[in-house]
Amino acid sequence: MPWDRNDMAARAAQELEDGFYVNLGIGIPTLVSNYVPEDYDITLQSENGMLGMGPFPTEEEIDADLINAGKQTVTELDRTSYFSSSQSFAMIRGGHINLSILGAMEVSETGDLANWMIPGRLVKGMGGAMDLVAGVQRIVIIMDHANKAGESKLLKKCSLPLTGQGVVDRIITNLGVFDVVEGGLKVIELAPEVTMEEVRNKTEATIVGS
Amino acid sequence: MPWDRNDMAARAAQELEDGFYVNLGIGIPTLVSNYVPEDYDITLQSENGMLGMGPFPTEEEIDADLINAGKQTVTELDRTSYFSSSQSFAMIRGGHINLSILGAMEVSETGDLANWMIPGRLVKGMGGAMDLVAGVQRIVIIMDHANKAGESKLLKKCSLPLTGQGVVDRIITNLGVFDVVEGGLKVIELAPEVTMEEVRNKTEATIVGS
Amino acid sequence: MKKVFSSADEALNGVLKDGMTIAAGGFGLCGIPENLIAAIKNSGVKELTIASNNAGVDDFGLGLLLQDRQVKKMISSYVGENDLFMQQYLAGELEIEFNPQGTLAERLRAGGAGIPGFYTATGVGTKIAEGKETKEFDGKTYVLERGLRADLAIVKAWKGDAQGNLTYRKTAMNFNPECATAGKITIAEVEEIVPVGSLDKMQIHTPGVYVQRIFAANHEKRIEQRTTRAA
Amino acid sequence: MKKVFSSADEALNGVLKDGMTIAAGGFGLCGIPENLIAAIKNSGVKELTIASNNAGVDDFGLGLLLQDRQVKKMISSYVGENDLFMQQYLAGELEIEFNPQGTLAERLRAGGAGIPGFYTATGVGTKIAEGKETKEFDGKTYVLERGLRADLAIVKAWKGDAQGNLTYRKTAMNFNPECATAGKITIAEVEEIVPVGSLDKMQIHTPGVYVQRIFAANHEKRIEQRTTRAA
Repeated sequence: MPWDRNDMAARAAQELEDGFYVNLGIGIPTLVSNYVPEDYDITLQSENGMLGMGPFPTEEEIDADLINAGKQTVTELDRTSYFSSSQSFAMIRGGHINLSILGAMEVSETGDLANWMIPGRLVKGMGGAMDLVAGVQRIVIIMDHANKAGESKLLKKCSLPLTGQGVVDRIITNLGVFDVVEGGLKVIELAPEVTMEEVRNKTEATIVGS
Repeated sequence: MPWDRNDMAARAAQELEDGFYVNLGIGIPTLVSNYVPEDYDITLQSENGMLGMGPFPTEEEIDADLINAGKQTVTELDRTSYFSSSQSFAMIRGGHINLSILGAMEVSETGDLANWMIPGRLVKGMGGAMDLVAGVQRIVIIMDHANKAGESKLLKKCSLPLTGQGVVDRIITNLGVFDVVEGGLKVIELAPEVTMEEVRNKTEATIVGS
Repeated sequence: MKKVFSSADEALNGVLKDGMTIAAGGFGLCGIPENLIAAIKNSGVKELTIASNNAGVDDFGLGLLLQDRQVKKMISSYVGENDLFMQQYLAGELEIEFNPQGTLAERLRAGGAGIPGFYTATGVGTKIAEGKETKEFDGKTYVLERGLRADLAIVKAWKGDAQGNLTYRKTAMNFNPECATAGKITIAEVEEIVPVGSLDKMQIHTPGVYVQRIFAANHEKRIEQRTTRAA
Repeated sequence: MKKVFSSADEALNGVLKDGMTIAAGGFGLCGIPENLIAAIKNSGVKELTIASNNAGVDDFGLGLLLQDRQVKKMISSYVGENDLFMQQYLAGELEIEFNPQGTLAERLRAGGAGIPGFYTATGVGTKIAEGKETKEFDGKTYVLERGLRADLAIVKAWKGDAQGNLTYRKTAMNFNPECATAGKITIAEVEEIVPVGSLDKMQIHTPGVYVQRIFAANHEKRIEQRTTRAA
């Protein structure tokens, strides 16, 4: 039984270590914050200039001057600090953030990532994604294994314009967990009842190892 | 009658314009602050991280956390802001400071400046001088016209290692005021009783124009 | 040297020119110089190049400048909230230069800091690096990005004083300090002008040297994504 | 992830290694991590490369590390207040790499910000640019300077909290924020550790992500040039 969105987010939460500074992308990655182990001290960075992002506000707490990188209203915590955009990306580019969990359209077996642009369609821009994948210590991707047409999103080579080259460390899909290693993708874990055969059938990228 | 230190500082104060942000070097340039016209709003920058430097403190006001770039205790003003070293030099390098008045060992007729190093002697370092001369909008030098051996410090070419190349706009010496122009130095003003002939005799650099 | 003006219109007097480059602070609709943007719209100035992380929404923020086609080119990292933008872009009426968000922030900071170019790993091997110089440092490839200055910077701060000192509030800071340093002329709109000396001297995020004109105004502070949890 | 330690010795435990590079905050004797320097002296670690604007005085600050010849190389902008330094330098026992002050500050900032190189006009046409690449931008020549990272950064702040958030006081800030970002490990000494949440969130000059260890200690705060005016 493949994982659903919440299963994938819960699995991604296992990537956290106590004391980590983490940047979560929009979409499923946001759900990861629901699965942080209670005894872990995790600090969320928001690239618009905030370290120590709190939960969404109550109606009374809403503050127009306090939003996250997805432009959603959020709250602050005791530990929170604020800073400007260049300082925020100095933190990201300089490798001070331990982990970023992001969504993707395509990932290649060499760790290339495409998640910002589909030629011929409306182009919205890459926001902070290119800086995150280039700078953060470890990049974990959460995405469905296949697109809506049923085609593998884990490819030998990305067909879409790249967000970063050789930047992905680990991919969590509805079928399992995959690491980018020498020669291709290595299966780290399978979702319940998912078989290696199923993975091989549904994956264009080279699966290496066992 | 050539100018003395205070005359030179007073003359240099004429370089100020209302609203200017100014960085003053150590030595005679420091005296310039005694001659700021009363109706002028001048803000002094200290490159160790302070905009809006006040006078020396009284004995009671001394604060070890509040010094200027010469490591002297100073005071703050209502307008004062503090910032880090990279921010201070962003301000300097980015051309946001209107004027810097500095001392010199030698100046060439093309505006080269040497004021940080005498080979074979103790080398103390350039501090912020290279950044100031490269970044500040206008560089005015105050120095004696001749060294202790009686030799001109306004040269065709500097003999000492440079602080900056083609960076000096104006030189104020005990004999007069000189601008770096096409072809050499132009006399802007002479100290009382100083003649053009005396200046020509005592200057190695090319004197152009009248 | 009077820096305090009474309104956006007054502060912009004599500054605007067709074809100029403007750096505008703000992230989404948070911390945007909304009064200056409205005044620029009313001025009718045209052919603008605007460096701003986003392009506002159709009827607020920089989106207002698109209504009368005052913008020639945007330098932005994300413009997804603006339908009008997309229409004009797809019709070839509007040029867009996408910059990764961190690269845009650093370009503005570098421009203001007298750094004409810097190297970053961001975008290496992507379309963003096409046509740009690359260089290896310690075996890794980086792309050369240029410092960015603007003829005019428009920023929004929380409080400011007559010396031009500014302090920001929470994530409304964002690109404002960088834009303030990158402007040949910088105009700041604030919620309140306070007496010189009343701002905490360790919390002046933009020292007055960067600000040529300042005025106080009301701010709508529209919220783009109002998200809440149960009380 | 406990960041709070009880002393300089405890905070340095397991960190020091012969031959390592240390970035040290401070300007002259103002805002120097004096307790960490004393503990490094007592540790006996050798062959250090130290990036610091100045080298202290003979009997205080980084000068202490010269007494037992623990320093192999200084990266500084000005070392004029230190006779011992001069003796060792002239005897060929100590290497010095002079960096213009602004270049040193920017190198540390760039190192911490993931920027391996940047261009500056500072030093072009001088000895400082010898052997370095230059490049023209818009008809003007600039020299390529490298980002600088350190194995260890030692900084001094005014107040800090258990999350590693730091705030500085007046000109004792100086190079400390830049050094904090440039250290692979950063240790901060503060005058007071305050409860998390009590620092003004808009005035945290160094966010906790940059600080791995922190301790509170007394500070002598020696004054180099005591200059006063009549009361």
